[in-house]
Amino acid sequence: MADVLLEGRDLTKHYPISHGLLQRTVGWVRAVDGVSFTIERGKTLSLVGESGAGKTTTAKAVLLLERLTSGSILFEGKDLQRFSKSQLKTEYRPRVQAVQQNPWSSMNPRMRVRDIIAEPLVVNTRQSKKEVRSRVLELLAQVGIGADCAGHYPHEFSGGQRQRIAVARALALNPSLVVLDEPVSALDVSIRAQIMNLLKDLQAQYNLSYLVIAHNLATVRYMSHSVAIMYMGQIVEYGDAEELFERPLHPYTRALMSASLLTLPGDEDQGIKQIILSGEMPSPLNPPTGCRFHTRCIEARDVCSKVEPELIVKGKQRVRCHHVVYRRP
Amino acid sequence: MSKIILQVEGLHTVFFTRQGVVKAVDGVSFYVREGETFGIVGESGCGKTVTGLSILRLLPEPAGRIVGGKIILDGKNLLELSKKEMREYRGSMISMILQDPMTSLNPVYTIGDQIAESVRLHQNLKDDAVEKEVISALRLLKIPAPEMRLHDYPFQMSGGMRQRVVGAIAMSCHPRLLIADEPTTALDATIQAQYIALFKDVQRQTNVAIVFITHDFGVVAQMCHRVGVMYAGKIVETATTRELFKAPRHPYTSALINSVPRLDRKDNRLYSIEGQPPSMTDLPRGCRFFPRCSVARDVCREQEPGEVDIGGEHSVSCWRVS
Amino acid sequence: MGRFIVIRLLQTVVALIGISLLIFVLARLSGDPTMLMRTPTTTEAEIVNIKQQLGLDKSQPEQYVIFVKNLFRGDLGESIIKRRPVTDMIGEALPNSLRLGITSFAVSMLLALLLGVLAATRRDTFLDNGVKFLAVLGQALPGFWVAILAIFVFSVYWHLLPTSGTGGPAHYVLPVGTLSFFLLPGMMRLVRSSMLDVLDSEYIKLARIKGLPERVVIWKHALRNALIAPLTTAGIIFANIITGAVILENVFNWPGVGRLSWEALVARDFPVVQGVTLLVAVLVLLVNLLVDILYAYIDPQIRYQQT
Amino acid sequence: MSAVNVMSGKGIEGSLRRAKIFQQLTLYIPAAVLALLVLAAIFAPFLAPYSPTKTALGQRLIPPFFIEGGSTAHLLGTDTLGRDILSRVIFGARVSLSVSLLVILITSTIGTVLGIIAGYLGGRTGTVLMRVTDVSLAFPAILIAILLAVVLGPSFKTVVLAISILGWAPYARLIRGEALRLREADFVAQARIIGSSPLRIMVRHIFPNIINPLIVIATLSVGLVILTEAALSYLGAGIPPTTPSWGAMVYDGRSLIDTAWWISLFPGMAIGLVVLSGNFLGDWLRDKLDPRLRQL
Repeated sequence: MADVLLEGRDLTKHYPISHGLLQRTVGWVRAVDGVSFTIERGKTLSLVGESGAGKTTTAKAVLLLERLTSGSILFEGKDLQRFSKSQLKTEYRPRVQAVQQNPWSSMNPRMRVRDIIAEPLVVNTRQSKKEVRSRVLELLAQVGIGADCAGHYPHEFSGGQRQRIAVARALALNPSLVVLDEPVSALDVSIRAQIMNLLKDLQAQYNLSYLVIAHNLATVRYMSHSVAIMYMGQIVEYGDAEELFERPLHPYTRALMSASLLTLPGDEDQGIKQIILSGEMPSPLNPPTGCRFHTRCIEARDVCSKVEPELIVKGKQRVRCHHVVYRRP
Repeated sequence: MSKIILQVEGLHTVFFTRQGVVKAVDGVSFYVREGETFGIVGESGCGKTVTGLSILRLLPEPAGRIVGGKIILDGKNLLELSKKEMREYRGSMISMILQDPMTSLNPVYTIGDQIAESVRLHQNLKDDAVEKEVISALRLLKIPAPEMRLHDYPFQMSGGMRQRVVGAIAMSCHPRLLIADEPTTALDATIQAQYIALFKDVQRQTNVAIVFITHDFGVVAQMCHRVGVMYAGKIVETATTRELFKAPRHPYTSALINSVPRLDRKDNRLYSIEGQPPSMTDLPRGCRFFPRCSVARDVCREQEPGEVDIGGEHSVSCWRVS
Repeated sequence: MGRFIVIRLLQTVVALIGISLLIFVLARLSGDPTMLMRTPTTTEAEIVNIKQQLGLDKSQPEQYVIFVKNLFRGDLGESIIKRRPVTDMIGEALPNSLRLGITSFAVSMLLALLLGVLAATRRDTFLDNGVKFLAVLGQALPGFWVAILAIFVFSVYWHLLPTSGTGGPAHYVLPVGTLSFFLLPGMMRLVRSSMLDVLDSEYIKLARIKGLPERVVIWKHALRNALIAPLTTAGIIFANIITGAVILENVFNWPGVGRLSWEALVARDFPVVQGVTLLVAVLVLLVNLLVDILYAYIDPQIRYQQT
Repeated sequence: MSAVNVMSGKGIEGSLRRAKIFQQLTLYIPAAVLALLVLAAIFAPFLAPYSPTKTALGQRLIPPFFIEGGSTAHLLGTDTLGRDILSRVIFGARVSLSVSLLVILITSTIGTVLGIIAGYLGGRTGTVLMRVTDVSLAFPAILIAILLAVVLGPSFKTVVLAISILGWAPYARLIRGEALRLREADFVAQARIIGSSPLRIMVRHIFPNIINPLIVIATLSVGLVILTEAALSYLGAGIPPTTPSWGAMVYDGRSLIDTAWWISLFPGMAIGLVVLSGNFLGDWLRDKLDPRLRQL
């Protein structure tokens, strides 16, 4: 039995759309629509999708930055709705931390590095100044930043170094789960690998769980144990990372994979063909009937525009499609 | 082989800043053939965008200046043209697509107006002929229902559609050369794939030569026929795309290619280049990549390597090769 | 857009009620108006009589209701000194002020556009520095002092223009000139900085890539966008015009609302000051409303909004 | 553009150097002027050669020393009552300085608190606050001042109150904008993830990041306050006579401009010089601290 750290059950977030003089609610944007997942201790789950897929909203819900319309989050088996305000503050918040996408804006430019890393400790614990100080130095060493840099301000560092500092801050409270929101997409190619390797090392060392938000499938393959592909607020395919990359079941997953494969000019002549989706993601205000992907799907049939498919189990994967076929990309 | 349409030779562009003179582009040479896409790939701050703007002579004034080299487009050195002649070249002979579709269209004019403006300027046409040209430009970029979209404002369109409009503006006067500066970076993965396929198609139809500026090796692989890899203001390696991926000769190129996570194989550990790119105001004395190079020798510290042609349209600037 | 305007209208009405209440409270604070009318020979009975006439014997809320009712009838009370309805006095003075204010606004706005755009497009040149210097002077020198010096130079020393008062076009030159000099810097700096922001944008780069001549890039593509930002500060410009007018009408003996309020100030004639303040308050709110609507019209993003 | 011109960059280096020198001058000169003003205000009784209120009818309308008939006993001449202009200008600094210091202290505090609340907490309170701010911004302070002078009588307190009553609005508007921008900043989200309370976020994360614009706008408003105070004094709605103030001095000399121009000229120049310095210093600070604020 897997050791589940955090579970999302049927998470839903609907934003009201209001119209007219009296601001009556005339519709809902379904940003997240019935998303369920589990994150195991020491493992990485990646949410992958394009902008508007709902992955960021899901992560924000886990970080308590966004209030859910319905659904529940279970942390170590306990429903967060049962937590009192102070329990959330002392038992949940410190154990779920985050590293954000943009290292240029995720740090208060007016604070020194040592204060940035110390802040979680100051806010949440009653450690003495000396204890905090030594913990900060320890964390800096962990992420490979020299102790002599503790007194510097963020602008004195490069993007890669800043991201290391952000990781140190996220680790300050010894969290169980770290939400990584596109942790390397703002960095230069030659720096990305450094940070990804660091994150992997830290996971092994501390048995950390990661929830990774990403739009790049290739990044995710290296990082994750399981993967959920999202489209228009729903998970369309979910499963073990290796299985999923070897045997993508959903046409959308295959299209995404095709988009991030290295295909060289002339490959077409050798029968390697890219899948190019037509059209764009429809407006979330009035999602298509039936399968939400049918408007762009090359394999769509009549049933797809009428009946909304359920997330069904196929082998070790779960997939939301009426006609699952096994096929390598 | 097709005719060479653009030849850049020893281009030097500098910026005068309060911190001192920055040699943003420091002796860059390359050529592009008709119907060919030449990629310039590199990390942020390596001078790839400045190279693109230099070709159009649209550097930010007065800080940026071209201080040396030749930019020969179809037999004419662009650096010798008068301001007025250069302006007539822009939009008609050379065009450019910018990175961010959300900000590169004027918010207060309809997209029809914005394309028509260009058509009217460079082609002597009557109003209904202008509209025809506008619609055919929108068609070329496969914008659905072009007659209707004509009257839309940019904010009424999605990012992908806006970038198509930018492409339509660029192609509206049938340019010989198109400079595309990270045109897909701001787009989602599936939209990016659409856009690249679209542009390959546009190129087949129009035989336009493209200089494609990007930081993304995946995009390079899909789009470009030949590639120049830029590092700290210099092109360190030029080759056909196949050759570059198969047999990179510069340590920076191979390190970059290796450090890109791959979808088609499982890596347990990513190859990483240690350190940071050098500051452009404080460049190392010898080879610019020397401080981060894993195979550097003594000579690399002291002297800059020259460009060596190793045959088959492949040239490298590295002491290991010469 | 309709909804947007309705909301703004409602807000304007609420603001009007707030301001009328504020002025009403201030009016009570200003002390007993009968004290000012008292002469050594006034009897207590006469005072009571006056109080009844002015409605001062009623309760405060009742007085406020009467106050508002009178306002709606255009009755702003009577000047304590001149013994004339305040409405009449403002009615005589307002056209003069409008003539001065509108002319100066037009002159300074035109100059601000021209100089602001030129300065932004020829950044760090002689012209830009000259414009900046002019702006700095206009902002730093007190208007009344500049006006006095101008009278000295052009009227007393060179005898070119009349020193003060109204009359032919010559009478306009100095007041309009000094008021424009006072208004110009703020507007010009706004146009310049907003223009610089727009010139930095990607769509201006794209316009140049198209090969458009600079003239078209600047006056067609940049200016229209650059005007949206200064529009939000139209309220401040309006306040500046009033401030300038109050001071300069006084220096030039211009029989406008500003001059009127100054005379009332010296004589401590509360009803007149109150009337002028109320009038300006209404104007301020109307200007704000107008700007909002104009803004919605210029920016297609708001014009086309469904909600 | 010829090819030769393309090659050379000399002109730019020169103009960069000139810009640097100019920038330094616009720091040192205004800073010196403002320092002098502060010193003059503090040490006025020791610096001024005469009492600013002492009348000497035998010494009426003496011109400044560099004009025929002037004397070095009264460097800047005397007014209609024989009072020494230089002494009055020195003492006038006290009024300008104390009014502007007090006003800036009051308005910046109110404006900052309201701005941060409206910007960070937002909601209905924020909307209402901002509509009030908009109207306040568009209301001419001079009319409120006149109204108050009539109601309360002209006094030091009235002047400070009259300028402050609307003076907080520009601060509130700017600070709200900054707070709105910062509210969306990733580091504020991060502070929430860490578990910081809204108060801590406003104090530790929002406030330190608006200090720069605050300093810039406060410096720039020194000039504005001094100008408003002078205008009020000129109109007779300022600090009542016998206390020398620059605006009132200009008013005194107004009708004698053709014969005794020095009575108006020198206090007017004093105002101009001080306001100019304040503006230059503010501009310099803005370039240094927050170049985004070009609009101010």
